[in-house]
Amino acid sequence: MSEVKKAVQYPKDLMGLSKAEYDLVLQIMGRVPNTVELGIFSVMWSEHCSYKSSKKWLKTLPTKAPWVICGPGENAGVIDIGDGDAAIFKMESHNHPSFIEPYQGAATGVGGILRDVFTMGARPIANLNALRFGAPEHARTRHLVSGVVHGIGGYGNCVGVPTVGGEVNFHPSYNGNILVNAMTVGLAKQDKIFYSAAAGLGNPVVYVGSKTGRDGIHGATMASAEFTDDSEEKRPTVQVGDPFTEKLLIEACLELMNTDAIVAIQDMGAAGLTSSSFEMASKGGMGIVIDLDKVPARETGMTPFEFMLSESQERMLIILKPGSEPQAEAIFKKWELDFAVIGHLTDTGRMVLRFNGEQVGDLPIDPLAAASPEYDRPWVKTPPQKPLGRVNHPLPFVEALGRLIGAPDMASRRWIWEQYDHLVRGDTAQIPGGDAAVVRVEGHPTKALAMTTDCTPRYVFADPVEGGKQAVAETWRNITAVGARPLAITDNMNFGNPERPDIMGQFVGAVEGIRAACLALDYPVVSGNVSLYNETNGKGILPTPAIGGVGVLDDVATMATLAFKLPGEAILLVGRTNGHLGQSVYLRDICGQEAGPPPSVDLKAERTNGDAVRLLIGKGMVSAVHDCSDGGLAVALAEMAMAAGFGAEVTLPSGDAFEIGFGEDQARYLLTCPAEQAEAVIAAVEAAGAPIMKLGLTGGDALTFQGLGTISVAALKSAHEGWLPGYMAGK
Amino acid sequence: MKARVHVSLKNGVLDPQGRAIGQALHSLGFADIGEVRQGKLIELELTGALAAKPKPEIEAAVKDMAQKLLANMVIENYSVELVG
Amino acid sequence: MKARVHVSLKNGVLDPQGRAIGQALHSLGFADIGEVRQGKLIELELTGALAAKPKPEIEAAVKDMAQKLLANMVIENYSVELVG
Amino acid sequence: MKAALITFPGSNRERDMRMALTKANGGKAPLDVWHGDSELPKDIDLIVLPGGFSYGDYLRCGAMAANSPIMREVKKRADSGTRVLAVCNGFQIACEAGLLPGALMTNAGLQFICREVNLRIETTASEFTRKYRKGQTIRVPVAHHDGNYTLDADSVKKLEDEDRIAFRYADPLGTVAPETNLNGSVSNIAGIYNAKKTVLGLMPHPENATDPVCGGMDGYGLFESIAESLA
Ligand SMILES: Nc1ncnc2c1ncn2[C@@H]1O[C@H](COP(=O)(O)OP(=O)(O)O)[C@@H](O)[C@H]1O
Ligand SMILES: [Mg+2]
Repeated sequence: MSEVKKAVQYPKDLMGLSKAEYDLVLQIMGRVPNTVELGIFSVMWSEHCSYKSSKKWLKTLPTKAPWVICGPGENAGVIDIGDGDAAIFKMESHNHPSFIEPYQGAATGVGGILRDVFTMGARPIANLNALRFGAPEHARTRHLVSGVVHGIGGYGNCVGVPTVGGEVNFHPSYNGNILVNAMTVGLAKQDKIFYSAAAGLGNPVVYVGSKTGRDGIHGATMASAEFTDDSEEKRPTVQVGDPFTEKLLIEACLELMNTDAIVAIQDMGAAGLTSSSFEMASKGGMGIVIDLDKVPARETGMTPFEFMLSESQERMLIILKPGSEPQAEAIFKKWELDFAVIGHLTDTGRMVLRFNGEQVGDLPIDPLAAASPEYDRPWVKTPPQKPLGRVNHPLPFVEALGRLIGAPDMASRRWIWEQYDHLVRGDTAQIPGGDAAVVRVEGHPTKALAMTTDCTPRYVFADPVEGGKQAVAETWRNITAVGARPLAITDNMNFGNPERPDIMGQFVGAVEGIRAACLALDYPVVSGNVSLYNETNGKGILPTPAIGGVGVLDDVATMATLAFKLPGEAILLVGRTNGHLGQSVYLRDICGQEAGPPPSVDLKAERTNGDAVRLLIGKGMVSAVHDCSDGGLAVALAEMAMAAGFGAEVTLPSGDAFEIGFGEDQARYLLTCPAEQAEAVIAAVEAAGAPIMKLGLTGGDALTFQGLGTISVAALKSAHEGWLPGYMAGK
Repeated sequence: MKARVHVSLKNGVLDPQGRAIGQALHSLGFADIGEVRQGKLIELELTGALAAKPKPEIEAAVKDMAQKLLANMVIENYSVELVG
Repeated sequence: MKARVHVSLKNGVLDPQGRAIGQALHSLGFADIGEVRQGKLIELELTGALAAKPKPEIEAAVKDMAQKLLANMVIENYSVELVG
Repeated sequence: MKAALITFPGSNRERDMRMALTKANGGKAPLDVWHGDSELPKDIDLIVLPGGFSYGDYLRCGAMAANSPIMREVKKRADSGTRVLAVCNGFQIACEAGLLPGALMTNAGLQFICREVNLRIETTASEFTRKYRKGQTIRVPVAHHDGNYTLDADSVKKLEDEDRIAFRYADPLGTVAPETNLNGSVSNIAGIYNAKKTVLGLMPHPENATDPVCGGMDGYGLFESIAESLA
């Protein structure tokens, strides 16, 4: 090695590799790599593909439970949902591309996550999206919101997968770096799940889908680079999505999966043919030979480098059983897709690339994979926030509520989700606007899946550990609030530059919090994605570990929704209210302060309170359920009233009205039930060990807080429904 | 006075619409069709002070509109033509 | 040999897209813009026997494509131009 | 009733449609027909063109599907009286194919709209709506980007005179007004019949309102009407 090292002449363009990494390349290759080979190292060792900064910490997350069929490491996570059925899901980021070209960036993000899920044999049944934009008044925000929403809708609507949920925040820290995280949930039979490990000496390697063009060359390395002002230059790397082809690809792949022709299958995601072929061979301990001239090309004159690094969309790589090529080809021809045998598996442990009869690349697979860098980046613990001092309340209580309900982070997202087809496939039992979306399980008379995405970045910023816990707990709570049993999560870790110890500290803290919550709630991580370097000119985003949760509802007929159902019903509050105002939206949006520690998450209380609520829902004892999150008790009540179109009269628990009404204490749910059954409900909850109290009665056309004031449901609704459409119309 | 702005996808950018149109023409029996690309043609009626300006200035103004709104410069090109 | 088919909405058919573009241009400060209409420009590469035919025959073939597929004659007009 | 359900590349509501048809037809599923087939089974009483994005809605919604081999056969059958139900993208295909008059343009608001709407039943003198009351409003969802029904004024008058308007976008009380016009459609039209009233095209999705748990039952009457008429 030292001989090689002595002679090192670093190429001008290291393609994003560090000098130390280049030294390692020389050591592995035993010679100077050619451009194609260096390109392959560069993408395989990019942050995006190698998880080099995060691996050490991700390993600490709990990934096992009796119902986990496949945890992280495959294209998506797989859980057992009973009756031989499996739910397959994952969330993935497309942040940088969406900032550069919001429509296509978001669209191809949806396309990519769909492929991760159907590649495993699942029929995609639902999409969700977790979005973060800059301040509404920032010059580019409106354009980005519009482009991203149209892109998600344009793609999802066309492929015919309902988009059933998500979340949206606005904050100046995302001004130069928006977050677009897309999640797909699919359904498969447990005995029909497909994996990506290549096997079978001599087996054909088959390329299907769209042709390869010069799209997004080096996109994977771009996704791992920080933005600077010259990133405008990187524009040609934008990829264009073709949802029509994706739809055909889904149908064709699922049709092929019904035969037994497939040995292994993998989508071509970031770093296209490179990472897909490399990972399949590596996982199976095989070698692979690829004839790049056989790859269907969209443009003439493409080079081996371009074929290997293209990120053209809507493509898959399949290892077939020998002899099944004609059958497979017939299916792809029927769906008018390209099909080409481009290589075969070997036992050499090497990846050999050929082009025009010449060998243009030869790399050892295991050493490259094994040497994939892993860093223990220096980090510092995020210092605790100073306790919140005295708060001045600038507005009367109900006026503050009226203002808060129409604030950018609190206003209705209807303008967004009405542009998404959330009904296609006919199984959507709970549409967006509730706590979690509910989608029935095909072929089962009563079973359904509940799903949600959540994260409160301002909490994570103030205290990564508590914030990490909270994100997980909130998904668990939202799934519980519709009556379902939370089963597992996927995570999408969006952070700034990991080479900065304070940012790395946020990451480490958030992972610790997520881990604690997953353990306490029996709610493992089965898939995920990391997006680092989300910063512009040295300014990082709020740390945003978006969590996607999935649960199962045994009988969809018992499903709870958040709207009040009838006037005259009792309103009950489960969970303890201390009035924690630190890092609340009320404090930020009404009092103009982002301060104090976030609410702490008592995971034991989460579990006790949630289990009690779920039990009540299952027994049909409650008529409406809603968890308390952003905006606290007052906002949660307002949301239930707006959904019903009628109000309520309540007395807040004793204490400072603003703290009690707007504090964001965790582990709380609001319930309604017929007044005469309130005692039975209270008794049941207390028997389960959870605190519960009565707040008042539903009815009337206004929301009245005893001693504090009244606000009409119509006024709440107009503030809540008005903000986003008004903002998007340029008002 | 009118301006026509022709917005087309940059070379090398995938044009799914064009591809699908090409396939549909083939299946209608039009065999001798190679690549198909679909673009937009936006016709603007120019009025007021702008219409009275010398051509190069009008052209510059329309180019400005194309860059700011009509074309998505990340993936599209445009050309401007003044008519009448 | 290339053919360009310009497909535009018939006069009198409301063009919501064109209207929205006009409004957006106004709010960007381009005041002197009257009516805006958005049409499609479809570019077809002609190959094989077709490309070798005399121009009038090619034109007839492309018109046939336009009527059968490229334009919806209920609401749209088209014009054909041969290039190169 | 023997129904044929046609799938085009890019159709995506054929499954929803199959569930609704099967339920209303005593558990008997429709026959699936692939767009590339050039023939339909002989003894079909109903042809269904489902929703979706045939050919990605590229060029114009429905334009390419209208030219697929199976549509020649569908037109022949429709001419000889076989009933056709064309929903959403199916409606767009039917207009493009000339089975129904008019065209569907981009929504006036230029956005995709997925939401429940109120439809007023304009006529019950049809095999498709006889289970409803005239003037009744039903709540069914829409999910489309190009549902802006366009037709010249004389032809609209003709549709009216011939009782061929099936549904209009209305408010919950059945009032039809500019404010209840979802997408810019002429005269708030959501669905129309051909001259013989054997072909119905509509933008909304009654098939997504045929289950108490998912969307309610307001659309079920349409399927019951068809099944009863063609029993
Ligand atoms: N980008 C989005 N796409 C689809 N639905 C969304 C989106 N953002 C928010 N929603 C929906 O709006 C509702 C309110 O969202 P949110 O305030 O995040 O809910 P919660 O506080 O219960 O987590 C939810 O039903 C959610 O799924
Ligand atoms: Mg909630």
